[in-house]
Amino acid sequence: MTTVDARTGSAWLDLVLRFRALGLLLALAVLVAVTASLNPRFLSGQSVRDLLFAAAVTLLLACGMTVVVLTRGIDLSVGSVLGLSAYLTGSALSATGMGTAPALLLGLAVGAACGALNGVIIHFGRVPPLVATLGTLYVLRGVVYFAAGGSRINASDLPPGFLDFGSGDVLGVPYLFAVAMLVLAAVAVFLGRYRAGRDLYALGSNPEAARLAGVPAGRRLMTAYVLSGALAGLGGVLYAARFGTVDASAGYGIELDVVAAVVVGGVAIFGGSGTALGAGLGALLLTVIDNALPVLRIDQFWQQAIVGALILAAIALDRLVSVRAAKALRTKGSHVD
Amino acid sequence: MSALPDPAPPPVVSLAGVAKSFGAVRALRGADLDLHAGEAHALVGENGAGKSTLIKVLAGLYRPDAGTVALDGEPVAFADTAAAMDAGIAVIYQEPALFGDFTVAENLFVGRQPKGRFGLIDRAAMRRDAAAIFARLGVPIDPDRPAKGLSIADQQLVEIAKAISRRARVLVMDEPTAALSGVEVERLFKVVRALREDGAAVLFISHRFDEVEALCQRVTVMRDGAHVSTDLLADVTVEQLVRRMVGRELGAMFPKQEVEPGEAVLEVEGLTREGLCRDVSFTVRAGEIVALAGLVGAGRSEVVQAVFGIEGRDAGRVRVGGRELAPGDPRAAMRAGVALVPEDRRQQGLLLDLSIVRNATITRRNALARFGFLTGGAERRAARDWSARLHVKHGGLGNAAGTLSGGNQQKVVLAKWLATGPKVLIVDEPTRGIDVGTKAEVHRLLSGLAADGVAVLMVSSELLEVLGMADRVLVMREGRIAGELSRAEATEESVMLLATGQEAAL
Amino acid sequence: MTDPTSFGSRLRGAGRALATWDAAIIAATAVFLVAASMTVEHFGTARNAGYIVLDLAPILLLALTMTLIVATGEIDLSVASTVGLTGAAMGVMWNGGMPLEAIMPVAVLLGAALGAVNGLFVTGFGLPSLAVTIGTLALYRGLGYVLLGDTAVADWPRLFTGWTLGRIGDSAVPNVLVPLVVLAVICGVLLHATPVGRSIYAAGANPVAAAYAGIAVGRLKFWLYVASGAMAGLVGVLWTLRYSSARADNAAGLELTVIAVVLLGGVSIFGGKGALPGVLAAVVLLVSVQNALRLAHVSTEALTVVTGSLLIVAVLAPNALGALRTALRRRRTTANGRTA
Amino acid sequence: DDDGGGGPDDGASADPNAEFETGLTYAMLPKSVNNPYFEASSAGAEAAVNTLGGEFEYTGPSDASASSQVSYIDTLSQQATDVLLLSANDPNALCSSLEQARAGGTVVVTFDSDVDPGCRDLFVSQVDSAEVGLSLLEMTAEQIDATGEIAILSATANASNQNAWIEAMEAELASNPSYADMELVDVVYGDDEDEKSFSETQGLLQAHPDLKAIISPTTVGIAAAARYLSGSESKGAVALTGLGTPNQMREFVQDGTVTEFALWDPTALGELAAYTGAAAASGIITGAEGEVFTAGGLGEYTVGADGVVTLGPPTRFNAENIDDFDF
Ligand SMILES: Nc1ncnc2c1ncn2[C@@H]1O[C@H](COP(=O)(O)OP(=O)(O)OP(=O)(O)O)[C@@H](O)[C@H]1O
Ligand SMILES: Nc1ncnc2c1ncn2[C@@H]1O[C@H](COP(=O)(O)OP(=O)(O)OP(=O)(O)O)[C@@H](O)[C@H]1O
Ligand SMILES: [Mg+2]
Ligand SMILES: [Mg+2]
Repeated sequence: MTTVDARTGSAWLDLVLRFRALGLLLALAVLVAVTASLNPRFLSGQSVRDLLFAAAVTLLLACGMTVVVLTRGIDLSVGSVLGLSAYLTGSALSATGMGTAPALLLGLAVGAACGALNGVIIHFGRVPPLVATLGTLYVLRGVVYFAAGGSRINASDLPPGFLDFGSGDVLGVPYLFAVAMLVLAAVAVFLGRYRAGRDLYALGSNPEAARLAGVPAGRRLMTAYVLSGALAGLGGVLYAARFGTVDASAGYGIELDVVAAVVVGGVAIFGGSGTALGAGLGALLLTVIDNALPVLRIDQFWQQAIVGALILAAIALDRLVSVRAAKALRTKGSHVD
Repeated sequence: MSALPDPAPPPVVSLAGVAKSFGAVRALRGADLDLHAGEAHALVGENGAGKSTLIKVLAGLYRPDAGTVALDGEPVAFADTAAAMDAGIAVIYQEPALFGDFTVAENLFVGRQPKGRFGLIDRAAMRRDAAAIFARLGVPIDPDRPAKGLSIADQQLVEIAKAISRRARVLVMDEPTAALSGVEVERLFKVVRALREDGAAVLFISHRFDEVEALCQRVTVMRDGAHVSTDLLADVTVEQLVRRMVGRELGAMFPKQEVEPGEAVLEVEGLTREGLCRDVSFTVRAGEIVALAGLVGAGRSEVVQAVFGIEGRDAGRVRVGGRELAPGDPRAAMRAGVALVPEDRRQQGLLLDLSIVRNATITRRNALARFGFLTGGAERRAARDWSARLHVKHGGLGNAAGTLSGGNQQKVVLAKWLATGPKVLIVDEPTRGIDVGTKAEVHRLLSGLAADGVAVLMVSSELLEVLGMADRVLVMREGRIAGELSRAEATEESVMLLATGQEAAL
Repeated sequence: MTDPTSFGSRLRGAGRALATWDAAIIAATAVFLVAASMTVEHFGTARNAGYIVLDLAPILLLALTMTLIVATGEIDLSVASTVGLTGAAMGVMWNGGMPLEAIMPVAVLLGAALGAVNGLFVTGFGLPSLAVTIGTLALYRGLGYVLLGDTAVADWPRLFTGWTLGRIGDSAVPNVLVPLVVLAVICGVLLHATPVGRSIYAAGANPVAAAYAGIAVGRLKFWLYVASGAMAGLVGVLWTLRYSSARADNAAGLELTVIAVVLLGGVSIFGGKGALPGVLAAVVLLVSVQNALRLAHVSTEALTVVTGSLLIVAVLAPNALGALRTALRRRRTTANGRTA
Repeated sequence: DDDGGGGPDDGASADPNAEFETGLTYAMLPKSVNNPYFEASSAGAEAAVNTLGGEFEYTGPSDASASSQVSYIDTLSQQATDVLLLSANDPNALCSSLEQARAGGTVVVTFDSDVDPGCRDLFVSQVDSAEVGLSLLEMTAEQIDATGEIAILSATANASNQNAWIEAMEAELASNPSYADMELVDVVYGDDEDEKSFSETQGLLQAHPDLKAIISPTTVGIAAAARYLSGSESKGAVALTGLGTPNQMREFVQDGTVTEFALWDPTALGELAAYTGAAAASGIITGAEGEVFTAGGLGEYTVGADGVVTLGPPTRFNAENIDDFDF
């Protein structure tokens, strides 16, 4: 193999490996371009704002999900945690009229507590994450039912400041989306550039090796699940702020959307590889699909089918790219010459 | 106890009366070991003697049921591996445990990555440090490639680099050389000697006595989980050690039977896999043992994997008994009577969570079925027979294969392939991690099979094994066959010359 | 057999297999059934048993093939959507004038084809099954809506709908128990007493080593997906006839229940472990607990909580017991060590 | 179907002068629990049952699916509940279970959402389908001067009541010359989920830039649509009407997003359902057309064709009267 070959191969490879998200960005761009060319209003200020509103909660949850999926786990309880947090903060807001900041903290705390519960069951109880969080999905939803019953928190019950936070924006970017972006950036740096973050990858990549390498599995897993829970809790507050109405079904079934976003975003479901940025793009892509289909006047009954087909297309495309990368890796060889 | 006068300072590490059981299996029952600064100490014993378990106790992975671990004379109880690492103990485990998704460089520094500003990981520094360590070991592994896909030997080299980079006071190595060939071993020893001279205590586990003699000053023998003896190496002979290990006399080491080769059974022509091997041609005849020798990474495993069909091929033909084998179809190869004992027993050989019975009989699941149904009896009988033949030391045939010691795992992998009664037996590092006693057993087995007309293709990095067992030696270098040597021509020098392409580096 | 240890060891082997999860979950189910019969009014009647069987039939059927798939380390989240889509397709065919005798096999074949699509994506393209089947979960449900839209097809012949609800002769045994038992036995034998079953566990335990042992892992998984799809097609037929209603949203959300019982039954989500008897017991346990709670006038909220807790506690309890036992043993041995 | 209006005691004739029996057991089975609308109905029914001296239970699945309802019906029929008040998730799927329940002596009264008439004794309709459709169109026409594009945001695609209303509206638009300038351009489904309804509204506005009005005949949908409109540029420009509860809509009426919407009183609906069930179980009515009974404070009701009892025209809510209601 000549040096020139090796270098170009390696440059291409590095690009693909480092920016696995490129394919997603491309898909996103194509989708937006096509939709906008068919209906220019799709790019109007109002429409973009709506999109960002819609993406904020999924994006947030996708960040948390990424963190646990990297450890070879999964958190199916996020929908229920979101519901619980949304209902509890909603009630607290309507009862006390508290400010937005304390509400956000309350949501974080509720979510973190739920996440800690998951973490304890998974790590100390040694229950597989899928089982544990499927269990808490039911249990926490049951708790929401108990708490909410058939009642509903209406927009008129919530303090106006909170609703303004839900609908307001700064320089055209909704507050909610800004919050989600901040979280995304923080999670991305944490996962990529801090030892604790890398430990999560290590745990997911090879749990046995992680034990041998002295990675504190318990502490890290707790961190991951608490983080996922806390972000779901925060998502609950954003949900309440955005919709203004909260009932016992808030966030019902959202877990599969979030898992889909993370997987489409290139996070390996068996842990160890993927980025928060990819997951965020996955969430954005799915939201854009959801929003573009009605705009394109696609028949109502076709929409779900198209979403499914696009998910399949996205993961297949991602696979194609990574297979080509692996092939390039093989010919590149493991030894430097 | 040892009658040696202890040097003045207390041993760096001292294990006394350590016991450890796994369910009904008593892996350790009163093991003792002292390690001194500036000394390389060998630990030898049969497969399943408890060597790996002992070092896992030392590494903080297992908590002993009884006995004490002392550091500099002070008793300690490590809560986990991190605690042992903090105390200056670095361990190379028997089975490489890398993070496939990390780069090689990051693998070296998990949990202790160099930090830069704001506590962020300094990736440039990490790469630099990794490159420096590999340069010191003389290993040409690219620090930026992911660890996934590294050959078992490269994995072991990464593990070695990882342990050495810790600059530990105590360096423990559990069969680090099992997959390495002479050149890499010599480089490794050079580095280890330097560390020892700087005052580190080294514990070295190996089944290769030449290596033990080359590196170590003292040797401890273990049997059945207990301490047998500790001596200066200069005071004991290999025969004495072996007798203490196995408790009996051994027969000939390489019990090669002379066989008149029959017809060509396995014919490989122009086999090529892009970037891995090129234009490889050879034949193996009935009753013949052909060795495929070469340095680590020369592409030997790649060749046999393509022959067996577990990997595809880009060009070339494989014939067994005159009939062409379809590429990429191991089932066809098995039907044609080919068996492959793969090099990586944990990844490629074993179903670690399943029972020994299942592992030993999975290759014969169809043959053992009656009217298409398996009720378990036939499988258990077959497994019992084979584990007896290969002296598999186990706590019960229903136990998971993952609970076996390294060497015993290797025996199970051998059993599951020998049981198929192959016409062509391909073995890739067949005795990796197997103790001397059983190694002789395996050699006798291979030899016997050849005598029965089986064509045997053996990949081995152990030169003595190659020279002792092979009728012909094919030497590979950089993916090509560099030359062929008859049994008479094959010597350490002639093989190494072909393998390295220059005057032997030994 | 002259070997004296053979029979004994066989018994011991069987005992060991059962001493684990299966035995625990089967025992728990038995205890629950007895306790509930004694304490909950109307629970222990033949009529109620019939209702329980009807309610568990679709879950159990889907759990059979799901067990096989999960044992290979994969998952199929699209089963409930396949039920919906085959139901919708039945509706379209019925509206188009096809006779039901022809529709039923076509529906099962359609299910098999949908399963084959999953199998192709998972094994052919090597994509993670969780991701693929989340995609087809949406796709198949969506195609159901494309076929039937907002309408329901309800004019199914009484003869067939009646059969799904009926009982064998004068007995209290529901008709659907027959296919249930037959298919459970087939799957059980396949998994536990044939070379295919051995291959399934091997593929789940270590796909690489399984491939080295000459198991065509991809092909095996592909056919399991086909089987899972065909089973879902069958459930689609049963569901449509039982509720005399072909609708795109038939069985929506059932996939999580199916996964839950498979996990509760002790099948490891990472593959290679688990057994069918445990799954069968788990299905019975889950459905009868829900049934008993309804009969006992327990609120829906509690029902949800109980379902989730059951799942967690069932896994947690043996782990906790095991940990306790080793802790006790350790204390004992160290105490002995001290006195010695 | 010849026994379409068949009462609990087929063949027996109604005794309009009989007393309401006391000590009956009543169970209300909504589409799903944890739904404020049914919560209100249950309050009405419970009050009625208390007056009638019966026992009341409110039970049901947490997901709005027909198969879950079947399990609940089976349970209730084993417990030999005297009166079952049901809002059905599917017109056909519940039939065989309902038949068994009725065979065991249970009087089945559906409310809000009906099943096949052959499978129940009576249906308490909130309003006449045609009447709802007409009212909705009337309100819309008033708000947009009967000109321009309109769209409908419905609940699930399968909801039989929704579809009946939509059909009625389509028929009226086609036949009534005063609506000739109004064009129905789209029907979308929010699945009675807040978030879905919200984004469907958004989709409607983007897909139809000239949209003048949205009709959302479902409480979840209208609230979500109002919430979207109130925060968007289209507030005030696009009219929104439909069926909603005053508590949910109060804010949007006050801030001008919504001018007028309608609904019947779900509490009264539940109350009427309970009285209807009691009357049937007591033999006062059998479900035949023309029978008359008194539903407590609600007054006198007559059984219509197919055993349907209709509550009455929907109430319209606007800035003037909305504060008079609390549900
Ligand atoms: N986790 C475990 N569970 C059950 N048994 C175990 C476990 N680990 C080790 N053993 C048993 O303990 C005994 C000692 O094993 P160990 O791995 O220490 O042997 P070893 O001396 O390293 O052998 P080798 O030379 O083959 O590597 C063996 O019989 C093995 O089966
Ligand atoms: N899946 C893979 N992806 C990338 N590189 C690989 C892969 N498998 C093997 N290699 C590389 O190909 C080269 C040849 O490896 P191979 O295992 O055939 O060597 P070998 O001669 O058998 O030596 P060993 O003693 O290490 O087995 C090595 O450099 C190895 O790292
Ligand atoms: Mg060992
Ligand atoms: Mg090799």
